[in-house]
Amino acid sequence: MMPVKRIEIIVDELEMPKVLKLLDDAGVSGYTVIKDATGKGDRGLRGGDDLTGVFANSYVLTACPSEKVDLIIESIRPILKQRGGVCLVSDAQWIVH
Amino acid sequence: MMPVKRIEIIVDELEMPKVLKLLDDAGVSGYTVIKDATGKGDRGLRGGDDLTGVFANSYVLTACPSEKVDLIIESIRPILKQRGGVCLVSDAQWIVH
Amino acid sequence: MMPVKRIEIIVDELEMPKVLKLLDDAGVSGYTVIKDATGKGDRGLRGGDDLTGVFANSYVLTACPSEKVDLIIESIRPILKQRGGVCLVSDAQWIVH
Amino acid sequence: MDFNLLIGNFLNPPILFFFLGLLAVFAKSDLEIPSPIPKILSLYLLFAIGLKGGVGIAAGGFQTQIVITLGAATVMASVVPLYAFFILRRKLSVANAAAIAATYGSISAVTFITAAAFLEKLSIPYGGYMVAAMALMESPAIIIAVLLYRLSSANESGTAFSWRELWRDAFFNGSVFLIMGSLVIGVLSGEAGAKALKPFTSDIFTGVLCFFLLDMGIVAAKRLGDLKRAGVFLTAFGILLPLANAAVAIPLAFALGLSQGDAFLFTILCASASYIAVPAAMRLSIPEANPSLYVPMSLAITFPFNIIAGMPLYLAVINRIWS
Amino acid sequence: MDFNLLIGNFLNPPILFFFLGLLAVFAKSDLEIPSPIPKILSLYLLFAIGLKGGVGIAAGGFQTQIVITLGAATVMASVVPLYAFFILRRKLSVANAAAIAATYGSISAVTFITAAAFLEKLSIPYGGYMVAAMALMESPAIIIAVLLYRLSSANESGTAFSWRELWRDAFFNGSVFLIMGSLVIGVLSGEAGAKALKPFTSDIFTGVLCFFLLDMGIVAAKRLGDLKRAGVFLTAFGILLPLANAAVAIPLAFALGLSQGDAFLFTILCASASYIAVPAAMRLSIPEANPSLYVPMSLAITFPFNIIAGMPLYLAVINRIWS
Amino acid sequence: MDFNLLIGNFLNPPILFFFLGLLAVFAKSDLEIPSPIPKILSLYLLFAIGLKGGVGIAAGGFQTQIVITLGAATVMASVVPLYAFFILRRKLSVANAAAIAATYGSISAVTFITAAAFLEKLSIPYGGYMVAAMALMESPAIIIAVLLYRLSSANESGTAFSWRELWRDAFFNGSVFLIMGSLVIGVLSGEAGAKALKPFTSDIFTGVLCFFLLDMGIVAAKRLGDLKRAGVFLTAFGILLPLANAAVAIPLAFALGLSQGDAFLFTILCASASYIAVPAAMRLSIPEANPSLYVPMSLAITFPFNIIAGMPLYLAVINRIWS
Ligand SMILES: Nc1ncnc2c1ncn2[C@@H]1O[C@H](COP(=O)(O)O)[C@@H](O)[C@H]1O
Ligand SMILES: Nc1ncnc2c1ncn2[C@@H]1O[C@H](COP(=O)(O)O)[C@@H](O)[C@H]1O
Ligand SMILES: Nc1ncnc2c1ncn2[C@@H]1O[C@H](COP(=O)(O)O)[C@@H](O)[C@H]1O
Ligand code: NA
Ligand code: NA
Ligand code: NA
Repeated sequence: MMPVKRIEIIVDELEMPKVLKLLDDAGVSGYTVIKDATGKGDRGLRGGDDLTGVFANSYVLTACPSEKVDLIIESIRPILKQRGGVCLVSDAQWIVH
Repeated sequence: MMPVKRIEIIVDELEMPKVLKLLDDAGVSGYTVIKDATGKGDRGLRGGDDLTGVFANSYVLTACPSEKVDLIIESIRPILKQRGGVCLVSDAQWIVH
Repeated sequence: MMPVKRIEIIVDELEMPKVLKLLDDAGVSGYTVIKDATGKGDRGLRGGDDLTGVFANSYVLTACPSEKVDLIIESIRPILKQRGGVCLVSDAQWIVH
Repeated sequence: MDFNLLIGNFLNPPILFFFLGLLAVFAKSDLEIPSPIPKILSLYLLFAIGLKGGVGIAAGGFQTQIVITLGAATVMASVVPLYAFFILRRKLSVANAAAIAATYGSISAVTFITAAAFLEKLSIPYGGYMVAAMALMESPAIIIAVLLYRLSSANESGTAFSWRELWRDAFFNGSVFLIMGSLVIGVLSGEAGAKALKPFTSDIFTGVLCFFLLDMGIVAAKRLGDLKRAGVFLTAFGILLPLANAAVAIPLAFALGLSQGDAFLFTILCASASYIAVPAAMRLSIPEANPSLYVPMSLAITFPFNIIAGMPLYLAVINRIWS
Repeated sequence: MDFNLLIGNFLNPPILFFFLGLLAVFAKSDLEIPSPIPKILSLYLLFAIGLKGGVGIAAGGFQTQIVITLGAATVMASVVPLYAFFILRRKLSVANAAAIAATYGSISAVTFITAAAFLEKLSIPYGGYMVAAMALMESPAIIIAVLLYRLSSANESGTAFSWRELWRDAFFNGSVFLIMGSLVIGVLSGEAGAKALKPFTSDIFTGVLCFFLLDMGIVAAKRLGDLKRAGVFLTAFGILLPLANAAVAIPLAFALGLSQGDAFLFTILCASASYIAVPAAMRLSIPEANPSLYVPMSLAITFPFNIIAGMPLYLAVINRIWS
Repeated sequence: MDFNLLIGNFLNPPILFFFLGLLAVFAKSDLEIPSPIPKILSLYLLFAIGLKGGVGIAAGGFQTQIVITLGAATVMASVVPLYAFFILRRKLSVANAAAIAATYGSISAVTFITAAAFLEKLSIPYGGYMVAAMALMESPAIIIAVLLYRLSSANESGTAFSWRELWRDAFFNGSVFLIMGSLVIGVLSGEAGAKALKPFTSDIFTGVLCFFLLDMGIVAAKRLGDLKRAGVFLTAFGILLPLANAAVAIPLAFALGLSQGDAFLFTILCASASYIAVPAAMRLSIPEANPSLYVPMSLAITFPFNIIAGMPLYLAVINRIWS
């Protein structure tokens, strides 16, 4: 087992491509995306209105070595600032196979 | 970065509105919901049968300051007791933006 | 509250039945599955191509006592080896109800 | 009974696709109708049958016959859950008995729709108001079952109970609401509207029904496993109660002077069991009841029994008596 | 105004289903069209209307009338967002004013489709090129609004801005692309293609439209709450601006010698507000604008107003003037 | 070759929508058919073609012609993967060679369906049993490829291998099962059933096919990128093997005395490559094979080649020879 950081990012669906690109640039080994996560936050309810497509969030999980964390955080912070969203970092063990 | 508690709750889809209301009442800053999570637990398989709509779970994630945790747990415990479900609490760092 | 291990496994959708069976055999009390998680990893982009059904991942979360962790890891490692995927283990508190 | 009816029903594409669905599961095929398609198909079926019924009413105009039929429907929908409950109480907890009573007191729209298609195949006419009867019969059993449950159980455990919510679930749940709404729209828009909608609501109807029954077959077969839990008593109940209800409904329909088509649909309504409106309501109002009892009973026993053996049987009997 | 038109419109199934959707939310029914069905229904409607328009053009052949109409459409689509912006600036931030201006400068395909169905019900002819006009009117307002926003706001905050992206969102977003594509395909495949596709694109069209408007009603009713945030000014704006646009469009159409059907559709296009193409573009190009202002305005005020009161009103006026 | 055929095919709406899908991706439009709609559309197509075939068989009655055709189909479906495998082995690993051999030995239902629609447009008749031939040709290649793989690779690594599972994947996978099932139901319900289902299975068929090919175009264009990985050899293979198969199939069909319509469909089946049944089976049985080789080859090269250039080419040749 290898200690890693679990980074969870929740942003507007439309921002997700940018976030994924930034993760790639940061050189993460991979990520997992769960589309249409609905939710609520400072910018109100995000009901995932299917008709207009507005108001839908996406959830991404990436596990990476702790030294990458700061780089990732700094690169996505502007997006969170401008478009809102959430980023959580926690500890985990990666099962090396 | 700000230390927070990551609370994950998995309950019957139908209970979710109540759970979200309780989270709001507890004054969390927000939450993220992932609908149609299927699963298995004490009350058997929850296949998310699309025809009858019965047997579907919902997953909610909320990050909140640790002092709120007990309040939240106490408020949702009756639901977990009566309708089953799971609640996990873990540690995380919130990226302040 | 009871300390548990949070095990997250992300594998090819087609492998999920096997993984769930292994979790059952390992005697976990339950699990939660989120279907069609897309993502990226060593085996490239997994866009969840709806037409061919190929390239789709599934996400499973199970909370179990720490003594079960090794058993579970050993049982699923061959699948991760052969078909790829990710397994993360982290700490959490289970709200007993 | 009339074997031509039985065979004719067997060779009816919708029924054949139901069998194909069952077969798919038994053969361990990975065939499945992905969510949320089944839901939208059932919305379509309610939408179409509602409009059809409304247009029928508009065409037929008001008749005392309608009042009588709707009255009888409401009565049956209130009596069935009562006696079902007391039978079930001998073996089951209050919660389960009440939930299953609600299941069999209420109706299955898809059974009704399959029966209506069966009549159209045999070109036996029926009144559009039968759709109103169906909508009417969906709710009372829910209310009655919850009443029985709360009276005969002291338990006021945990979360507060709201009659308003129950009322809403019973009368405004999606399916009842859509049938009723489409029915009214059918009445309001009448012939003109009907003509514009016919290709969507009538022409492709049978095809969509086939697709839906294919999924019903798959779901029913998957639920068969749960029947072990249900046991012999409930399995038998799932076949005998419909027969009993039919045995009451047919003479009643005859006494009330219903036409053969109406009598047949009235019988199928009494014999059918709900697996959409009721389970949803029960989960909220009688959470202690076990869904893996009442869902497979109606889905994996009563529904197949009614559309395969029940329909030709009831119709054969009705033909006997009416002629 | 002509009350028969109003009543006739009321009793039109699509409108009735829109009301049913509103009612479902008010009655707290759990009726809903599960995602992604609404999206696929709207794709179907664009697909069908596009083909219909293309076939119409192929049949009609080239006429200067077409050029004039398309020219007028483009002009209106560019003028409306300009004056809307300056009205809105009196009360709102640059970002919100620009986003709302784009919303009202662009068009709503579903409003157009409902209006076209309304004409067909009254058997009033219209030109297939009106569909091209619709497609043309979707994009200019987006470009203009973003220009206004970037000129009148010094803010070049955060993420870089790409004109190429904006251009793409404006002209190649899914809905514009599908309408235009189907239109061209309709022209290319002509009569032969039309015949093969008619059952899919024409016969079941009204039925699908009913289903879609049922969902529109549900969504509109859910968004009504947001209007508190919008306030009186924006609520009034959502009704008065369409009327103002219509008041400009009708005389213009008359001056240009459009037929009654074409004039009616031209008016509805000018009066309608976008809730699909524009919100998507605004979120990317004017993120500071608040979607819970411009979405409910077009969805919960302007759309219902246009299809319920607007359509019969505009047509009544047109009938007056043209006769 | 006959250019009218080529042009006629080009102006066929389904093909035009395939191009529109490609274009949408090249133009970076965000147009997409949301999941799971493509899956349900393909289920519909299999459902409809299966029924059509079954009804055709019921009408045609039994003919030795059928046995001969089905025999030839099975033979081709077993020979193609063999020689494909040995060609591919020169450049590829056992696993990839076997998986690609299976892909080209099996068939593409949508290619068949597009070809059938092409025939109907030209009103060239074909036998319902060709649908049975299609269903028959889907599975053998899977079995053979896995045999080749397991014989020529010592690797028995990791998870246990189950022939029962493989058998099931090959013969009971969703698409094979649905085609076969609908075919049988078509035979059983015959004329009567056919009439009731025609509006759903025939009338709206072309429209649904257009929608589906629109999505195919989008998916194909998205997969084009993967072809870099595939390289020149596999790209050429994706065009030359279908031509080779056609060069074998056409004389064979002639020798067996098939009608022009049947010969054309037989050729298209041999020339087409699977992208649904086979990939699913390969992932389970030959996990070492790389899906981003065999999926884009069939989806982004062979499928477009067949429906755009292949269909008119094969038919032109057949017309030459048969006349
Ligand atoms: N405290 C929280 N816990 C979990 N998710 C959150 C939280 N706050 C916000 N979110 C998610 O992040 C999205 C955007 O948040 P915001 O930018 O605050 O509107 C919301 O729609 C939620 O899905
Ligand atoms: N040990 C577990 N780990 C993860 N999820 C669980 C676990 N146990 C139960 N669940 C989820 O919680 C739902 C309800 O659990 P239960 O009330 O035990 O039936 C299940 O359907 C699962 O989705
Ligand atoms: N570092 C990572 N963090 C989160 N998810 C990952 C990571 N690496 C791989 N995955 C997920 O696991 C799947 C299979 O990974 P792989 O076997 O490396 O291709 C990917 O498609 C992702 O969904
Ligand atoms: Na009943
Ligand atoms: Na406008
Ligand atoms: Na082939």
